[in-house]
Amino acid sequence: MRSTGPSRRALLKGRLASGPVPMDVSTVHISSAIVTVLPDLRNSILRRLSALPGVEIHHAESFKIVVVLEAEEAGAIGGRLAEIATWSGVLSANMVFEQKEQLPDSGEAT
Amino acid sequence: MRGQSRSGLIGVQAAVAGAIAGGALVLACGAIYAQTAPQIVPRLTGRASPMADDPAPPLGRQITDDRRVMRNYPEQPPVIPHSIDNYQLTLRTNRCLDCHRRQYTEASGAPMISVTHFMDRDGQVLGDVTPRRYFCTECHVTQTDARPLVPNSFQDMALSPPSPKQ
Amino acid sequence: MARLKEWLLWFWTVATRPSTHFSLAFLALGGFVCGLLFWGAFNTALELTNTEKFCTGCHEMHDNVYQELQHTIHFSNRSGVRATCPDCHVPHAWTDKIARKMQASKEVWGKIFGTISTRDKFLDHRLELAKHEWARMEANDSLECRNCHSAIAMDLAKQTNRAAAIHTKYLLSKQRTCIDCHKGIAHELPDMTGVEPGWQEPPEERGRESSIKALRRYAVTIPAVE
Amino acid sequence: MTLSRRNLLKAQAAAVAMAALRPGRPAQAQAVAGGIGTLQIKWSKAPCRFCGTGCGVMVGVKDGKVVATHGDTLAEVNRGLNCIKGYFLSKIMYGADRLTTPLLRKKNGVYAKDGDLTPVGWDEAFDTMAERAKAVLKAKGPTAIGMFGSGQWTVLEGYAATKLMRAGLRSNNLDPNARHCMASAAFAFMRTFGMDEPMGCYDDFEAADAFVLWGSNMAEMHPILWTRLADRRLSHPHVKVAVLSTFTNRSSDLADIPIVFKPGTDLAILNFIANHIITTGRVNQDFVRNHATFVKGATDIGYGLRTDHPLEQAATGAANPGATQPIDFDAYAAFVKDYTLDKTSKLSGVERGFLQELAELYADPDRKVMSLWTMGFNQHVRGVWANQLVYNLHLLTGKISEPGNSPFSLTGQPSACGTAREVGTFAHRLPADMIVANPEHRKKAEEIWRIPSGIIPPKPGYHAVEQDRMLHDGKLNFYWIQVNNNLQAAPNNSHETYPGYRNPDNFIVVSDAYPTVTAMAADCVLPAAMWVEKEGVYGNAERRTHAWRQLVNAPGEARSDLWQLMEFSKRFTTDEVWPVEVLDQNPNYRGKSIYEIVFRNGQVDKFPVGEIATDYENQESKYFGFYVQKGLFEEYASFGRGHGHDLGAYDTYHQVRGLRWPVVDGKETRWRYREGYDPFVKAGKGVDFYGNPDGKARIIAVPYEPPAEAPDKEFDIWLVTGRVLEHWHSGSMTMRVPELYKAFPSALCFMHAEDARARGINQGAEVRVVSRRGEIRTRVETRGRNRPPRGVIFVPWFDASELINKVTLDATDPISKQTDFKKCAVKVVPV
Repeated sequence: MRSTGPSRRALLKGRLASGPVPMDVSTVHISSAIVTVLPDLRNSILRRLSALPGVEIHHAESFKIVVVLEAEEAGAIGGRLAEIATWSGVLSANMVFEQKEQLPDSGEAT
Repeated sequence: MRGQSRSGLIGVQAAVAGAIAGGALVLACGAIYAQTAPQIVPRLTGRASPMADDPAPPLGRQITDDRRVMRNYPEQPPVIPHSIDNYQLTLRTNRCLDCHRRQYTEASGAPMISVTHFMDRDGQVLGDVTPRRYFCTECHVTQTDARPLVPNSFQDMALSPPSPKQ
Repeated sequence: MARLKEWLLWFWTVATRPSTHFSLAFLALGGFVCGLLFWGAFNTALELTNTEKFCTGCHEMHDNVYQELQHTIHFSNRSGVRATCPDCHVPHAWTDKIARKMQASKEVWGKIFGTISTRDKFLDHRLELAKHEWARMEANDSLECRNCHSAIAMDLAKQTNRAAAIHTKYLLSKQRTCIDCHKGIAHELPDMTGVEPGWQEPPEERGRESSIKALRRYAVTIPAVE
Repeated sequence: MTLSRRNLLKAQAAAVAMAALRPGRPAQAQAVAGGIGTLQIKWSKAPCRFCGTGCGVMVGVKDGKVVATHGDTLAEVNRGLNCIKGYFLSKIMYGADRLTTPLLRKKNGVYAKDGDLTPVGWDEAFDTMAERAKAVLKAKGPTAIGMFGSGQWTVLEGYAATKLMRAGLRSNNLDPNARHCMASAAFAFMRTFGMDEPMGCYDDFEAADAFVLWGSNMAEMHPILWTRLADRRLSHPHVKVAVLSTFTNRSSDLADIPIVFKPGTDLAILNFIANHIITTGRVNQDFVRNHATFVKGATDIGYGLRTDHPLEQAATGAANPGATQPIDFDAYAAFVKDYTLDKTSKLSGVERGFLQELAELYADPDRKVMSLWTMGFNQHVRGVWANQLVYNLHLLTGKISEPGNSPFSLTGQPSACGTAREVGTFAHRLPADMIVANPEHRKKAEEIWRIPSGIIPPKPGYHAVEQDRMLHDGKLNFYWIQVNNNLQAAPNNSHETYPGYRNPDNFIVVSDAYPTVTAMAADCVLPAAMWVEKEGVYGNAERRTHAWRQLVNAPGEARSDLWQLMEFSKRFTTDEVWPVEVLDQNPNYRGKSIYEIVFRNGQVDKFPVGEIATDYENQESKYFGFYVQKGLFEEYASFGRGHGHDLGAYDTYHQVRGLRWPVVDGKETRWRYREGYDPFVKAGKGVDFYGNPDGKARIIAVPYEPPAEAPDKEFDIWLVTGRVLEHWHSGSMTMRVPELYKAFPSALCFMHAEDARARGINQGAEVRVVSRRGEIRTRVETRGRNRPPRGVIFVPWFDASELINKVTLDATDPISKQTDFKKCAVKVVPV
């Protein structure tokens, strides 16, 4: 897969690494959101959140929770947020940041 | 922005490769553009005879493929991937919010306006989009299929190599 | 003057006297023919009032709505098929048409009293005027739209994913009619506070699993960037 | 250690969300645009490079490159917001065709006017320039050399240029492109208040009850100020917005009172409003009695065309257009009485209802009004009048110099105020509102500059349009253009400007970062460092002075304009350029280089390199061996301190997000001329327009006069030129940012659909826009963001391949000499 470095053509056109897409990569959407919750229901919501697939709790305050979401398919994150927003005790679940990436399926070495 | 598209890079090794290529690119551009006299690119440099009357090329076509385009850096406003012809954005109505406002996204399927847009001038988070952000088109624009006139050697922060200090 | 008087007198005497020269059949027929003539004239006159030229003849229409129409896709577009005022604002079926014309007679008063004689006044009345049209089109299931845009004839593949998904979800399922979502496509909109977009779920529907599924279904129709 | 891309992104995502949790935190702390620490991004503040709004941005630098920018949450002007251009600042320096080496027209290895631009070294470039300049000086003297600068110069560059030209080379032929942009506003300020620049500030946006836009499409040209105006209007229902323009534009979208008037008739509307205020008895008698006097201005003052033009021959008042004579209130009231509702409505084509509503905004004593204007007013053959007529309204009602009551002149360039006006780079000006024609002022300048008296020439030099004419006529032969693209910007350029540049007698030098139309038409091109590739200071429209550090190095051999000016000055000596008699009286100045005179005078070179912030680069200072920017700033500041132009200490400007002058004891001034806000107004005075000796402002009586050219049978439609949101001025930066270019790739002819049909022109069709001067080919847009009425077209000027200024008329305001780019007659014909 070394061939996926920037082609000479790409170079001349000033396109960084717009080479062909290798077949074995998949799209990953990474985004973060702020979930505003009622303080007394916070812990239960934290539990439900941690149960959700592809959702990591990054930071939690009395009524604000920062979560990082990851999904393979566009819209799934939106769907998940919309879902979270409907939970009782959740005031709002707002997306703050989203990035779309093409990365190998195999989790690479860290 | 497809110019900075990261598709096809494999993790950080490739990112580094890309960065080196990027560095090379800058030199390359230097080489191509600077060492000789500037090239004529009519829309930028004017025509070879600046005062001549040459034909006006056809207008670019709007890109309406609904595909999200990667941002150059997190705080760059995303471009609009659909047509907004005759979308009314006035004192009386805001067509953008009809789809992108929180309470409508569920049915419209459009991305919700990020929470940063809810903060007023004093950083207070409001219940809805702050009036100072009411005119979406001040920051979000559609794109045509016009091809960039010259390369732009802007370097993506995530593609440039970790500095030696580290 | 005197001539006219004489003539009237003569006519009166003739008209009141029972016919001696003409047969009943002839008279009946004559009456029928006259009737036809009148009828034709009436309809012709009616059709004359169904042209853009007539509509934009008065400055209220020309300086406001007609100016706005000219910036829209319904005025100039790829194929040059163009909608004129009556196409959207006058029903095509005769009875509806007459009904609409009756309403219109009220607008004549508006003209006489100059209710919207200036842009300033027009803007003040815009919401009211718009609401009339929306109500009418909701009532007749956007009949005038459908005269040209038939839902069944739509090629979803030729629409953007977003449009296709939304038409599938709301139009084809007959949940909504055109005007619910496509307000202000040909003219500027009035103050829309309180007027919700057509695709907004009724309160009881919101947050249901169903619509989340629908969202997902819609979302996956967007292909990933290659 | 290397971090997985996925984890990196997650950390970045989280960081952004965390930042969103904490609004109003120092922008450095939210080093989010670069993600997290592992990305090693260094954040520093800078003002935006584009318009006169003066937004603060945070610039992220990594490995010697700008990798991100975002709105500075600590900057008062924009509080974290940017417009689409501002958000893409990170890309403006990286167009692949950046100039990285000097270029000189050469044939067979030597300079030739008809040669090709060939890469050369700095020495060869400077030597050739000096040789040409000296030849011209010898043959024709200092009036034959000139420089054209810009409101995009840093304060320091503008100051170095004006000092080099006036104190060194003894020429007043120095003018900024701000002449095309701000001159009418500046003259009106001087004529009304005796002192340049607004009394109010941006804080007025949050205090006003009504906004009136006079020929300013803020929604596209000043987006961030528009966000503040929209914020106020949308969150306070009682607020009203009136938008006056010659065509419907994006600003009209927010208008409660949308007004489209016939070109030039704004003068009548302004006088009508004054008449309305008087006849309805809403004049603020006390204020007028104590703080205003009345004058009558000269009329029929011509159109600033070449003197042999029939219009100038016919104009009876053209000889002394700026003349005024004192009158009293009654005479003024009688004068404006002609401007009745009927007459004005007929003349301007505006509905009576709208005119009355508009007039009431000013007349109603309980409404705080902010008037805003830009090019619609300034690029106007009666621009100075238009500006003054607005001041009339605010003075008659006393609605001035207090929060929310503010006649506010917006600016188009990042330092139109800071550099072009405050530093005094106009052909007739010296720093701090002084003028060359005044012997006292020259004396003061010569003292501060430590040069013999008699060095600064008393006669004002050629203004922008005059410079082009003189180049064309061969009276101006050595010409240096910095930080602007005048061949694209100048009116009637195919008859006046271009022939002047290519005139064999002339030597044209252009300093720019990119190969612009102007650069490509020059004989010598110098590669320039731009924006954060150098340390600098800008001054925005609300008197805010804002400094930044050098954050990255310029590519190749590109050097800042400041470096170029200083290095070039080394090639001249006093013996070559100063008059013998002056040197005889001051022998100790003999044999000195101009560099020593201007830059090593013991003041400019006072501060050692050691004072430069250690963690920032500063190429000029390291090259010349002293803290160049600080030295220039402090010497310049000494002009204004003590009389209302006070600037703070240089170093403080690097700590704060700018300060609004006058800065006294480190405190900025938000509202001038009013007690309690302005330290120069004595206690008990209340209001004091201290710019004028009598402490009073002038209310002027001037009539409506028609534009220089109006549509006729052949040239049957008005042409208005201007900008669009996505591109800034001539587009040399924004056209190289892919996203901005793709958003608005080419110029268009915005036209009314009925006008198009009447000429058999389709939407999107190619047309020729033809005037008596020239023509361009472009395409017609009948549905776009700008919606002209019948009889008007709008064409933006950013597109170098469709130079609309071949078509425009080089008529100027006779007082300010600023060009009218908004009114000329053309015809539009299918190709």
